[in-house]
Amino acid sequence: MTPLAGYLLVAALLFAIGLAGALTRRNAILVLISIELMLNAANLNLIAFWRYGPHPEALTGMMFAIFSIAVAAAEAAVGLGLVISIYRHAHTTDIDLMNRMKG
Amino acid sequence: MEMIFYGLAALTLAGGLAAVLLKNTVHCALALTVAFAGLAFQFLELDAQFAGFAQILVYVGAVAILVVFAILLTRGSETPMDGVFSRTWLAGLAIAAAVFAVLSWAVLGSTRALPGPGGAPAATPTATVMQIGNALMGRYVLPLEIVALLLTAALIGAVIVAMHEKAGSL
Amino acid sequence: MIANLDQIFVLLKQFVIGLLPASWQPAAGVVLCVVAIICVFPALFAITVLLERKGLGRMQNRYGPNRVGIFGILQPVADGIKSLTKEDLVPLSADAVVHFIAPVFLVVVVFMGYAVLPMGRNMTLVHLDAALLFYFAIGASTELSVFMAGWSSRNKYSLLGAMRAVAQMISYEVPLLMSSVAVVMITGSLSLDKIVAAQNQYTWGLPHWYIFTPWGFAGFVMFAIAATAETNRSPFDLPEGESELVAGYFTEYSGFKFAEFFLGEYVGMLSISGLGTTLFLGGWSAPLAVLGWVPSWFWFFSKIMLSMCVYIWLRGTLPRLRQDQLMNFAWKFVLPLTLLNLFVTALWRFMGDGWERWVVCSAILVLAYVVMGRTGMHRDHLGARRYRYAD
Amino acid sequence: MQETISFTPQLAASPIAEILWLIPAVPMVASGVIALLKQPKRRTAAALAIGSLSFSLLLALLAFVHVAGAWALGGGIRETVNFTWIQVGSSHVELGWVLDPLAAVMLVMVAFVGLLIFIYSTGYMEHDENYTRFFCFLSLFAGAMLGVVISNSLLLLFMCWELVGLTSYLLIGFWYQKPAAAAAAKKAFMTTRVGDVFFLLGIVWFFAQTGTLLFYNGGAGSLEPAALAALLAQHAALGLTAAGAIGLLIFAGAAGKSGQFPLHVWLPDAMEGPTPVSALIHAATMVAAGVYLIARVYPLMQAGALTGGTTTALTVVTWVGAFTAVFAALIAVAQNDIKRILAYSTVSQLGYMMAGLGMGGVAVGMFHLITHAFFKALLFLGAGSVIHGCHEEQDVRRMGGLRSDMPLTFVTYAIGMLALCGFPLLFSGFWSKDGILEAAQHWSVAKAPFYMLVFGALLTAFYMTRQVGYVFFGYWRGHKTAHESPAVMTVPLAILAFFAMALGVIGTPAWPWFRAFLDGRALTFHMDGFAEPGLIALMGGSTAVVLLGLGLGWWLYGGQAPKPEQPDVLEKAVPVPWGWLHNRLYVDELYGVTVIAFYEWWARVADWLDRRVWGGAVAGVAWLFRGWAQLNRFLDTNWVDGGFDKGCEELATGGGLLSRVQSGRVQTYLRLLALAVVALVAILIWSSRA
Repeated sequence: MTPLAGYLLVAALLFAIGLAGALTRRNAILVLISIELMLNAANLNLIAFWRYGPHPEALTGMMFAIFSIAVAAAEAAVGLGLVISIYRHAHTTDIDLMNRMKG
Repeated sequence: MEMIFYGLAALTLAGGLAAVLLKNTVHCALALTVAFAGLAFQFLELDAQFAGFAQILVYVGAVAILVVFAILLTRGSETPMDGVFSRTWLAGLAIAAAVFAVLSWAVLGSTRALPGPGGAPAATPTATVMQIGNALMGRYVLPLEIVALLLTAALIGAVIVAMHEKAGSL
Repeated sequence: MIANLDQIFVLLKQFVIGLLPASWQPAAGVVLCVVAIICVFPALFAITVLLERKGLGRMQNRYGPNRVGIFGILQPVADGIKSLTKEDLVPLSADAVVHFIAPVFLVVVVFMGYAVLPMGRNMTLVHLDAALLFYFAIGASTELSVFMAGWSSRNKYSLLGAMRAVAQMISYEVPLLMSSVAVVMITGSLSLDKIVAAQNQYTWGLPHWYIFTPWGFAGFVMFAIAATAETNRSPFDLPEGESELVAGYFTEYSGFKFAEFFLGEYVGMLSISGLGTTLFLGGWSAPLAVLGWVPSWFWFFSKIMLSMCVYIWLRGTLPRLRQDQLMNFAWKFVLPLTLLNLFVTALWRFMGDGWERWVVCSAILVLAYVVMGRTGMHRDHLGARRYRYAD
Repeated sequence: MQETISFTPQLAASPIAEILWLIPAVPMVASGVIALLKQPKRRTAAALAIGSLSFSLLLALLAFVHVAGAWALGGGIRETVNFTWIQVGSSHVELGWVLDPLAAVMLVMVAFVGLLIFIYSTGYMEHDENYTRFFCFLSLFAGAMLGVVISNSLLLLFMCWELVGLTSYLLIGFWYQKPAAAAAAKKAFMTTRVGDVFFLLGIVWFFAQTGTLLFYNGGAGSLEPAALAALLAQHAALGLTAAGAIGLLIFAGAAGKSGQFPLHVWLPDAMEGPTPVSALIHAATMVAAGVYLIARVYPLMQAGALTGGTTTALTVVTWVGAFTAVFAALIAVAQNDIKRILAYSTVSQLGYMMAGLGMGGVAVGMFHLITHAFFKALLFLGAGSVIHGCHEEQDVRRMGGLRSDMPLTFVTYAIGMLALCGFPLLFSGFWSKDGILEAAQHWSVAKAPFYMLVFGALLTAFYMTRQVGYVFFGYWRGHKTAHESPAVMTVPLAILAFFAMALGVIGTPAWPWFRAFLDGRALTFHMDGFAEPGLIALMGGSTAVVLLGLGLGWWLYGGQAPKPEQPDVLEKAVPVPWGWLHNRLYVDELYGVTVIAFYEWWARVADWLDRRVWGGAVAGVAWLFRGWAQLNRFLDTNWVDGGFDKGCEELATGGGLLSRVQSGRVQTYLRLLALAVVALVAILIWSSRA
């Protein structure tokens, strides 16, 4: 197995773990955590591709990773802010109970 | 080389798993930071110094603290009485597994077909801070500006969203 | 001879490594340096503690420790033995694992910071290209240990202290970073070695330290403020404000764990003053060209100890802030000034040599300082507290 | 008629001309700043306004000195600075400013009088709570007026012109809580609009013909021979050349601003505004803008006139001016409001200026403009001081005997009054009016204007004497006792009084400095300037007329002015014409029954049309559709609905089933998302395999 494939597999596994968390946990904050995990898995992919790709000097993957880190930070801030405000209204962070948008 | 890789992978995955599985929310957050740290080390292992340090600075330094704060601000939500997993956890697990299966299938299927660099790692690419800075100020200046804008918007948005209505004088 | 004295530690290391087989040498070198650091700085820590207790004693019209050894010199040793032999209490309800990890993590992280500090000519453990970033990344993660300590000991005081500490550290980390970015803008590199090299030049025998420029001076002042807050030192020592919460986030710690926190705090102070020295005070470079023959490491360490003395002096002088004052000060005074300082630095960079840039830059900074100071003082949160009686 | 003037065109403008634009710009900026000030910042506002205007005055003086110096070295100069404002395809609109004797003189006058009046206002408006607003408007006005003066482009001139109109509107309605003031402001705005519409037409036509709006542009300007010749070449209606027609249109605009006969109605009402405003805008500067405009486009008006001859445009100007002079003077006789009297006298003096322009050329008219600016400003400020002293009393019948109460005001006012009457030798008004009369005497077309103007002079002397008699002589008929005004008000009076007397010097026939300066001719002092045939006689005659007027006035009103209740002396003598005059010859009423009545009628017609015709049509259509709708409804209820209802029920049940999917749980959606991803990736790989 080539190192690239190794990293990709790790990333995929991490992504799957995150997805599982996002799909199964009930605490909204933990769902957010899981999403962060997924994002980081993506970052790992990007870096790995940059490292082992044909044109590392173009820095594309690196840049992509850095930008996505920045965006992820913003996403975390806003997401947690939302969770907190929801908690203020509903006094719970259990997303099974957050079905006000029920059709 | 291989050993380090496996060790880091194990660390990361263990952290991730713990973050997803543990009962106590704060423990989850801490485990999450472990996972982040592992990822950062993997970045370093991949000669992506800058990204690695940025990862530590942003995630371990900021996001983890943020999460912890959120957890403490939403008190009483750490341990729900009836189980931490939703009733449909089995389906979720299955789907996650399916996703992993497909992804790994894709990876294994494609990297074998990948030419040259797929095999032995290419000569270590140098990504000095200087280069990164030049790239950011040159080719990627527009994305940089956009990200700056996005961060500002996120800052303000987060403040407004999480602000007390009573204290809200904005 | 002089050169040897300057490089004595390097030579020593090479000598020791020389005794080992070639294949071990790189690893051995690293280990050697790490060991050196781990031995030197705790020693400095001990000296500092003694100095502090004596100095504070003098400032407060009392003797300070004077029983153990002559003039109480051996006091630190006694303290160490005491904390080692004391019983290590863990509250029943505490989260034992996290409670144990916190101090260890703190100490480890704090020591990691030294990896990139140039302590003398050719005396940097790791030559990182992004050394500054590394330092801040490491520094940022100390907050985590603080939080772990506070949260895990299941104690209102601890938790409050931890929250205060974390909030404070996060708030002051921004100015800290911003004020050092100014240096990076001028040097054009994140590598501390390069930064020191850039300052290690002389005109008319005077050094090119960044503190001797308008932006550098402003940057240094704000860096010092932020650093004081980062290390939870007085006047920013709310997290362990004895009068309000017993001992802050390490209320529930005792014995050696407590000693670890203590160590962590002081070693953190040492390292951050080392960073400040490197960024603004010319690192290991001599203050005058004529003093160039004195070993570089001597300058570095003397500068560090000098700033430690300043820390002690401040603690002896200033009263403690209030929480809201702390936050407002961070976000509404220091941060804007640092941002302005970045702008000024850019001006400095692009106005070319000549006296104009001195005038313009200092004018802008002084003006901003005066204006913001005045307006800030008028608003009640920065100024003295207004008491409102029942009306 | 004067011979055509030859100015040496300046190729490279001098530095002072380069920065000429600062003169209007500075007060405008100041007004902008003042507008941002808070209400209570009174001192700052006043300081800003006065400071900016004194700066402008300084520049103006520099410019004046520059021009005068160049003239003294021989020949007048005209420097222009032009720049392209808008570039539309090939044609481009240019703006610019000009510095020549005309502009220089006017600049100094406006800035100086304006400054004095600003200072005066600080005292007069002391107790007003909208102090800052007042100074904001004032300095905006000053800027706009100076802009009018320096502008070298008809378009720029028009912009500033409109700005001036706007500020006039704002300042007349400054006390908008008084309904009278608000009405007056509206009236002024509307009436001047009428003129401005013609003006705009003229501008557009001018531009269409000459392709440029610049007056002087090194030979390419619209007032320079080439363009004028082109204008003369082609003919408009009724035997007018294009030049003549445009001239008339522009004159209409000027008439609107300067309150010439058909459009004079707004000026008396404008006295509702604060007195400094009346002095500055409606006596000294703005109303003079019309005259200045004519003087500025004089080459156009004069185009096609053979030497010694005249043109249609100028003839019209003359007749209108002369008629206005007499007409307004007549009305002034029978007014009781101190400011109204002055207002009508302003109108008639403007008539004099117009006539002077028409018959005597630029210098004559402008000279009277300048002198008039000074003494009329003086009179208005004096009136303001009187009103101030009599506690906002404006009716002359409720005053009297003020010469003892307010001596300073009395002296200065008397000087201004004599200057206005044209009292011989010592007073500037005499010389300027004489210049006009002289020109009228030698006018080739008709003699009538001459006699009209003489009669006007007589009336002027008469009504001014009447006013003074009412106000300053006799005994005090008001309620509260009067008091002298503060120094900040009286000092400007004194200064103005000095100029009202001294200014005559520059226009005596013996030493016609002013004319020479404007015409850019060399100046010689020769006593035999008086020796021109008939000049002495003319002067003697006008003197006699003035003395007659004064005497008449004194005889009727000196000393024993009647009580407020009692009718006026003249009213007792000739009640009927008095009534007419007192009601301003019913011009307003005339407009009321003609123009306004017509508009009302037309509005009513339109209203009726709306209600009956269009309304009816719409209603009809509506009825039609209603019927159609009824039909549809019938069809729907009976046939269509059944089917629809069934379908809808089906849909509702289907929707209900579907809405189960919308559980509102995030994780459900996420799950579907993930499944989709799996499917997509699988498809991708599969396809790439094959």
